[in-house]
Amino acid sequence: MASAPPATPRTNRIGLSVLDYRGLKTTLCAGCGHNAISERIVEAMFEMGVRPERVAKFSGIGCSSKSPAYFLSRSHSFNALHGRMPSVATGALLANRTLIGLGVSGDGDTASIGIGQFVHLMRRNLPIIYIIEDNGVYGLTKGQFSATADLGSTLKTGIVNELLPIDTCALAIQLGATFVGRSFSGDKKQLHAMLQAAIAHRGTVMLDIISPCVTFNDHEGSTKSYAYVKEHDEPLQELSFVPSFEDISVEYAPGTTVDVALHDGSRLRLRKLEEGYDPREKVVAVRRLMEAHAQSEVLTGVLYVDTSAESFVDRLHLPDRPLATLPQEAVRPPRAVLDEVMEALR
Amino acid sequence: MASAPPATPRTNRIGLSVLDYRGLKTTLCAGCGHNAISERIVEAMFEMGVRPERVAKFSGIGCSSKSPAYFLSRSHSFNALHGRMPSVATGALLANRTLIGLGVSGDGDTASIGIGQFVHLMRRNLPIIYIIEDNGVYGLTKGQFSATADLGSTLKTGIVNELLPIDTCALAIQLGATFVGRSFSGDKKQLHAMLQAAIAHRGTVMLDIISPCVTFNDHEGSTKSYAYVKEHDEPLQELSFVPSFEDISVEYAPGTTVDVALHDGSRLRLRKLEEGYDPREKVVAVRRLMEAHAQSEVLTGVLYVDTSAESFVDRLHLPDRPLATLPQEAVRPPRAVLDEVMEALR
Amino acid sequence: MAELAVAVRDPSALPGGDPVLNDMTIQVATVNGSGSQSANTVLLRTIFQMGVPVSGKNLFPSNIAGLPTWYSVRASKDGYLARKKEVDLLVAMNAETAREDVAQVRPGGAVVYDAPLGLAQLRGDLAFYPVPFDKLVGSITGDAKLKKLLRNMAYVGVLARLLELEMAEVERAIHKQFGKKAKALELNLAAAHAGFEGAAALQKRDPYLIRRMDATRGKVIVDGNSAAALGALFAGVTLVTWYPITPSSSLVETLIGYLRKYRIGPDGKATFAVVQAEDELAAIGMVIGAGWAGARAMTATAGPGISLMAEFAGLGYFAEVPAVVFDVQRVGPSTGLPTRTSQGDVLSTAFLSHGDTQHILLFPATVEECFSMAVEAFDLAEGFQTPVFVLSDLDLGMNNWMSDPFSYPEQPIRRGKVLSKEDLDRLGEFARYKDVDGDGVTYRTLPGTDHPAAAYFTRGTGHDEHARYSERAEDWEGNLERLARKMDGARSAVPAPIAAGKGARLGVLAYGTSHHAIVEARDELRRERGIETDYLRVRAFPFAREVHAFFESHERVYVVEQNRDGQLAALLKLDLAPELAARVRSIAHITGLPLDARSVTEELAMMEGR
Amino acid sequence: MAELAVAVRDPSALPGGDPVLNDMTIQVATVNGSGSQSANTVLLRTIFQMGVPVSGKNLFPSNIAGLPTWYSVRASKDGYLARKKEVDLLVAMNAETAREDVAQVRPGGAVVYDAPLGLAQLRGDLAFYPVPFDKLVGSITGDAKLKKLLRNMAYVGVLARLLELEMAEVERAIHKQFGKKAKALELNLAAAHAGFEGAAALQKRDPYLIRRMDATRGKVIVDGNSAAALGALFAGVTLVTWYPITPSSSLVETLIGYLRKYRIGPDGKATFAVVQAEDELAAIGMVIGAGWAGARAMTATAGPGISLMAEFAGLGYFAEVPAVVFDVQRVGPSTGLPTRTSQGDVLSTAFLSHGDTQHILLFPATVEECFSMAVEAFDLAEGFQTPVFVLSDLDLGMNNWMSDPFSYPEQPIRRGKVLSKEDLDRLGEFARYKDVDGDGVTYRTLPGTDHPAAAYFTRGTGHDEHARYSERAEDWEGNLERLARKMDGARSAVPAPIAAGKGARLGVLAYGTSHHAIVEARDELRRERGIETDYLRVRAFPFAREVHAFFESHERVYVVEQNRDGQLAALLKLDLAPELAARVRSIAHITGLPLDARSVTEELAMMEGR
Ligand SMILES: Cc1ncc(C[n+]2csc(CCOP(=O)(O)OP(=O)(O)O)c2C)c(N)n1
Ligand SMILES: Cc1ncc(C[n+]2csc(CCOP(=O)(O)OP(=O)(O)O)c2C)c(N)n1
Ligand code: SF4
Ligand code: SF4
Ligand SMILES: [Mg+2]
Ligand SMILES: [Mg+2]
Repeated sequence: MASAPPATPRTNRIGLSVLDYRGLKTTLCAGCGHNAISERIVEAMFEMGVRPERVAKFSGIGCSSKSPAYFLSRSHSFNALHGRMPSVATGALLANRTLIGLGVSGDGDTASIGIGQFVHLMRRNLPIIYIIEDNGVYGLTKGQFSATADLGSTLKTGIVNELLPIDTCALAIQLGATFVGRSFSGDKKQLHAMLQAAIAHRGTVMLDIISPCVTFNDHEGSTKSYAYVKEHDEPLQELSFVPSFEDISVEYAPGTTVDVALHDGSRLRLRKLEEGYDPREKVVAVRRLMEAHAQSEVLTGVLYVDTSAESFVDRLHLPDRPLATLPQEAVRPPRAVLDEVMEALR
Repeated sequence: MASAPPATPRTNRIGLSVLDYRGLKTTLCAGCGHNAISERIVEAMFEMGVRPERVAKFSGIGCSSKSPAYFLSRSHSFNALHGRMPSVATGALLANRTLIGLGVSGDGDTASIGIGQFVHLMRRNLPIIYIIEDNGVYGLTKGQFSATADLGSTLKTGIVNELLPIDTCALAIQLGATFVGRSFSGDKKQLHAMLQAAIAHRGTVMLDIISPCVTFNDHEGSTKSYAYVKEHDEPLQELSFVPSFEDISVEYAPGTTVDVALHDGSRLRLRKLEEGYDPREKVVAVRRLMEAHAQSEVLTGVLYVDTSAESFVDRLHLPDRPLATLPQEAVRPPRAVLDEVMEALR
Repeated sequence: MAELAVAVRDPSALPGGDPVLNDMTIQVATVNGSGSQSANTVLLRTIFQMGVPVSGKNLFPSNIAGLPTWYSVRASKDGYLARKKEVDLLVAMNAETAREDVAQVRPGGAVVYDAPLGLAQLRGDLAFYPVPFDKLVGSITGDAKLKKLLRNMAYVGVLARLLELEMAEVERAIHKQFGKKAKALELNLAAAHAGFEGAAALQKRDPYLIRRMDATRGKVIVDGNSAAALGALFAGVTLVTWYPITPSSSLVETLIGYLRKYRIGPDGKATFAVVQAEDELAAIGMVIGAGWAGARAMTATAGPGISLMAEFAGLGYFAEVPAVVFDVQRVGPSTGLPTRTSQGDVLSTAFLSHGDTQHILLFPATVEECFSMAVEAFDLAEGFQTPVFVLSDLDLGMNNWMSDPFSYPEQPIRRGKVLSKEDLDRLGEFARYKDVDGDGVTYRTLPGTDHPAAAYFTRGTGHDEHARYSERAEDWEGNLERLARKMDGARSAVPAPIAAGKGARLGVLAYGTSHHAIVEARDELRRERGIETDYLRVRAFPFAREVHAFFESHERVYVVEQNRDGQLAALLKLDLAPELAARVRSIAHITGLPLDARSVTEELAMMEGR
Repeated sequence: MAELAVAVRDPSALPGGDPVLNDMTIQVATVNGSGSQSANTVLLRTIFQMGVPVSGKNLFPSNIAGLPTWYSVRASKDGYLARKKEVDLLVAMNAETAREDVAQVRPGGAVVYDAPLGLAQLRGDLAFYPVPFDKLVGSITGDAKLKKLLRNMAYVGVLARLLELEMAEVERAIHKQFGKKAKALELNLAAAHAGFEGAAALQKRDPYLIRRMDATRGKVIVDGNSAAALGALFAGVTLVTWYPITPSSSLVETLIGYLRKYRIGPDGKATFAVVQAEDELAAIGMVIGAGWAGARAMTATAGPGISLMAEFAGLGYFAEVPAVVFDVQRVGPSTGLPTRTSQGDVLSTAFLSHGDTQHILLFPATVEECFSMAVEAFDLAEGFQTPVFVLSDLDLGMNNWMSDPFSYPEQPIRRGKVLSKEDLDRLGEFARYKDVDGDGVTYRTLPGTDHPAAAYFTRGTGHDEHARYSERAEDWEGNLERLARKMDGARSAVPAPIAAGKGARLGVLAYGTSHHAIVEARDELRRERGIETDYLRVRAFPFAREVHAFFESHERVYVVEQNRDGQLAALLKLDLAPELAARVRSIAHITGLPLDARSVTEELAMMEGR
């Protein structure tokens, strides 16, 4: 089993050490879930042996959206506008399809102001890893409810949320994302495997990671606190990830696992904890999420995966080389073309 | 059975004739589905005996969004901005909770630029009838695909849509709307009953009405053409609407109908055409929609209804009188209050 | 029919006095969705093919079919391309507006009308030509829908007879219009001929005639949106995003056509991506993302889209990301005459976004400039690492214009200050926002550059020279001052203004499509009022030094534009030294119709007390 | 510890020369999230309660906890409220910035510091007071987290000892701060006393002292956002929408508190609705919808939100819908110092949206004006049926200011030209956009008005006087001209400017929080450089006639503001006759810090060659 974070080797398969994946010192609150996610990203990138220069980081605005500064300093990063990371990432990843796109957003950034761009990013199945660091509040503006706050959740001030939460996972699945998972910043093992698989997937990966805000939303009455999530966490599977460059060893009894072959040849092995759940079935996934919601369960794991759908980049028939750096000969038609066009207009 | 459009009586129960519900002459194309919907609105309002002055019409931008000019001339109307009708309607209906809000949007207006405001309107369960006149294209800008265009649908120019459609009904149900239906501009009977029920419901009514664009999207290869919709229409029920001021007469065998008591005392009777479909079950509704989608069915009828949820207006504890016209005594606290506040700041 | 007579061939035999040759405005009044566009284009092309300078303007409503629409064709032997206010010859096909249309014809003019409208009694000072259009096309087809379309081509035939257009050229124009659609070709040819023949019965009683000239040889006819699309094509655009909006949609739709034709390799791979975005916020966001990642990226929109792009425009300016935005200007908010032309976005676009933003604006006046400025816009955007807005308008973008053919860009593509892996190896160090060259423009790297020092963190202005987060007042002020310096440097890089005339005391300054009215108005002013003017056509903001010089050398400068508040005049007032700003005289109007010379002549003369 | 001695009571015995009474700036350097805000407020209030004019400014980073933060308290016997550049007394609690902080203290100043930081050797020209804060609070609690908080209150005690603040007032201020939270109260009182006692060992070696005065009697302390919230409360606001953004969030959060307290009836029914919108586009959209339907509706935001509201702002202007928007200005785009103050949204907000839009802007300079202008904004919005923007800023909105108590509005609420059912019965006719009164402001009806002629169709500018759809140039131009006239009429209705001084050749013009620096700078200019100035404080746009008059009567007018490009100066240049525009001299800077008098004095004197 390869997915438990192993004792960190000094260097990975491309000869880099984990230090090469680190970012600046965090300026988020001590104990903020977002920091744990940053660490998991560092680990996953390190272990997958991704060249940091090949990664492009994107974010909107919020505490979560600051976090790209705290990992992968050797990757370009664009801290964009509130709720508008999807469009910026789309443009950049079309400009250079060879980049590994990693978007980090918050629940406010995504589900409130950003829900429009989120919906349309999902529809396009753009190759990107889209992470929501989901704490149910606007951290950076000091703790107002976001649109993922659960009905009945309370603020410290006693204000009660009276609106239904938006389930970003159910939305993403319905809209066309091809790898959708939910996890918890406190679940090292699950998150680690999920991130590795995300890196291996080609298409839109949408991960909603519950990430408690210790300053504004970690109290009793909150449904996004460490305590609440730990208590209500319903993992669907036990995840293990086998990178393409490693051998698989352990075997399971038939029917107890789902094995997903990912684009780069690696494999995601899901040992079922829930009878009959197959994350390749869209309708089932949405139904199960809606049921979980009704029962106040926090369903975690890989909710949906489809490795066959065409990604946006494929649909646009882009060449292998980045559009951004095509030479003049490739992008400016010759003089004869202008002559031809002019002739037609005469 | 009261729902089939009866031979129009000269006046309705408040003594108005159907002329009092008409609007200006349409400037939309002859044969445009939107015109048929306008007619149905006129009929439903007339038959329900709604006072036109009590209605407020809202729309975004598009051919569909022009249509409020073509019915109910005696009602105020706000032709707002592209994709922003939900916010304008929300403000107006909070300002005056006694109004009957009727929003008309297009699929571009709602599912493309407007999806963000749409999502959040649904979440709030604002009392409004929100109609999408859904033709799968941008009519007013001459026929580009909108986000409800089906995968594989073609434009006249031969361009093929390669993205998944957004199912606005599935979204609305998931997000919190409390009366969700799909119909067809060509189905007089169904639409008529559905609109009557919509008027009787208190909460967000979201009706996605397929409304072919004869000029840009009524050709072969389109999945929003008259021919296509007629062929693929899968009605879930036969609808009959019994207004509060009429008696019900016909009885059905038990189990074959669902009877929904609406807020104003009227009843919506749904004779099941599909075994076991109960529109009061959210999870079932979404599942069935996703299945229909996979099978290229156009599922019509009342997809979901919940008459118990609190509306946004209730949640805000608004008084019965409109906020807009509260007198000064009600909204400017007395001098003593200012003194008290000043004292506390000393 | 009221009047019937044989047509005359000898112009001197006309009852209306001297013939008027190659100088007239023909206005066709129809309803939209009736297929009149094809007929009007054929009319325009016929005159063009006869060597007579011509321009056409479509005045259409904001709906799809059934509302009044006007198309005016102006033939001008002097080569004037502006709209002319006066209608010389009316083709009245629309019952709804016919009375008002007739009222607008100038005395001595003529009216071709659909006979059942019975307009002949309306005025005594016009020549009325009733034509039984339904009857004329009745013999061609029985199909009612087709008949409706063919009626339009029939009026081209009628005009051919009345104006003495060469039917051979009409036929050529019809061929050009319908190309390989054999059926349509045949029907339309028949309709034109039916009109021509039907009009044989009319007695010519107006002075207007078209006679072959040689003033259009080698020229092309094209609309500004297509020209801008071609410019983008040859600029090497690689990412195009858009959200449909009149009058910019056709820019992108035409561009898509060209890209598909000329930029897909034999392997089926496209050297471009086009994304129909969900709205304008996403459209500009994608462009900003792509520009950051190194693509030549653009979007096209109109006023409402510009407003929605405000926040991103500011980010682009402050984070220094190249972007090209075409704004094909139209009037007011969404529900304020979206199908009418305007120059109303100048001021708000110059300062689009909160904070101290300022953007580079380009003002094409001709279709040729739509082409060349599209190319330049990308070079400027990448050269200055900032959003560049090309402010076209509906009149330029959607109407057909005569033009010399466009020249192939002589300059290679200039991609600005981008450091490669090799550069970084050589330099050792990289500071994204350090003003190495003293011009305010700093070096950037693109994501994916395979060098451990290549990466930087992009955000607004909260950074030091190394793109490290900083809230220090010094860093922040230094950065803002550099940005101002950079923009100042753009003055000498943007397209320079173009001057005409020399030595007059009075100046006229205009930009964009107002140009065409000015050319004609200056002649009128000289001829009719004895007023000499020099003329400067401004082509960009920030203003080049020549703009200041023009004010220095003129006592008063009339700034003419198509908006209410005198928006370019405002930008000038902000930029000029006070004593020069005092010389600004604003002539600003917006009617939704393209500017005509007469209005300028009259207002300027009045302001001059002449 | 380096220095130990008994504190002195007799100021004349100080080593540093003459005592400086009630005139100093104390700067506290901490990290945010450490609870220093409470301590700073107690410090501020203590000085206030001793009758000494005082102001406080919080300089905080854009994160939640752990980054450097400064709070400066200025006591000024002369009543100056602007930021002072020089730091007289530093409280250094943050190791990270301590060295730089010490460097900024003026020679002869003093430093209280956390003893382990060991700063005493840094400079020879300062008095250093090491305080073992951990030890001092160690006896109060064992809880590490609490200790961190209490260290802050301890420095208040230390300062009380050094500055001779009355401990009774410190205690009162602590009571005020912690109210009924018994535990917090007790701990903080203990911490203050521990500081006070601990400092007994320090030998006073600086000249700064606070002595009781009588200059704050009857006054209140409040921040501008709370004041604006109160204004909205008393304006009778009925719909509040918002999307959280620093520095405007607290305006709405405070307002919610007041509304809940004072606007819910005994039946539990609220006479208001508050909606946290999904973004700023929705926030303004709801306000526009509500304004249209007759509610007094508002939203509050900052620059990024203003940019996002551009399209709706234009619709509001053209469709003539009342709306009130508070813009608490901050710097740059989202990632450009969002927690720093600025006056950078003036120009873009004045012309917010494409087309020829123009908006009414109000510029509060004091908390009192935040209150009164909030009330006026609603009257103006409804009176002129247009969006009104109140441009506050972070300094005004989020900092605490001394003020006279606010006056209860004397005028009844004015709801503008709204026709009721009875009016319609009487008039018979109703034309929404007909200029009946000749002031450009037309009559409207509200939806729900029970009259068959009440309804009208609302859209942008594509309408005639009866709100019927029209694309006619005349209708359109007439309407646009009326709008311009209406806005011109607003000049005499908006808050008039306030003049100070008389007869000087030189004028100074400012607005908003720049005011406070001007008051002090004029004294400095007179005192130090012999420069006399008159002063006009502009309070609204469009400019009242008095603004023009001020330029007429002064040779040069220095327009002082907190942005890079001189945005109000730009608006003035556009509005003034050219010869008056030539008198504009712009002093515009933006550092993110509130403007100080010294900078103005020096730049103005330099520009005057003095
Ligand atoms: C247009 C705009 N509106 C508002 C803001 C203020 N703002 C900054 S962060 C934020 C919310 C962030 O919440 P979330 O995305 O959940 O991130 P978190 O801080 O909780 O990680 C808001 C409203 C902004 N920067 N831009
Ligand atoms: C901000 C903005 N962008 C673009 C437009 C142009 N526009 C007008 S209508 C429309 C699409 C309408 O499509 P839909 O809502 O489906 O209505 P339909 O015409 O099909 O009924 C667009 C893109 C606009 N008015 N405003
Ligand atoms: S405020 Fe909340 S979300 Fe922000 S850094 Fe602190 S703990 Fe994290
Ligand atoms: S273009 Fe299409 S949607 Fe618009 S009016 Fe015509 S048929 Fe209807
Ligand atoms: Mg959050
Ligand atoms: Mg549509």
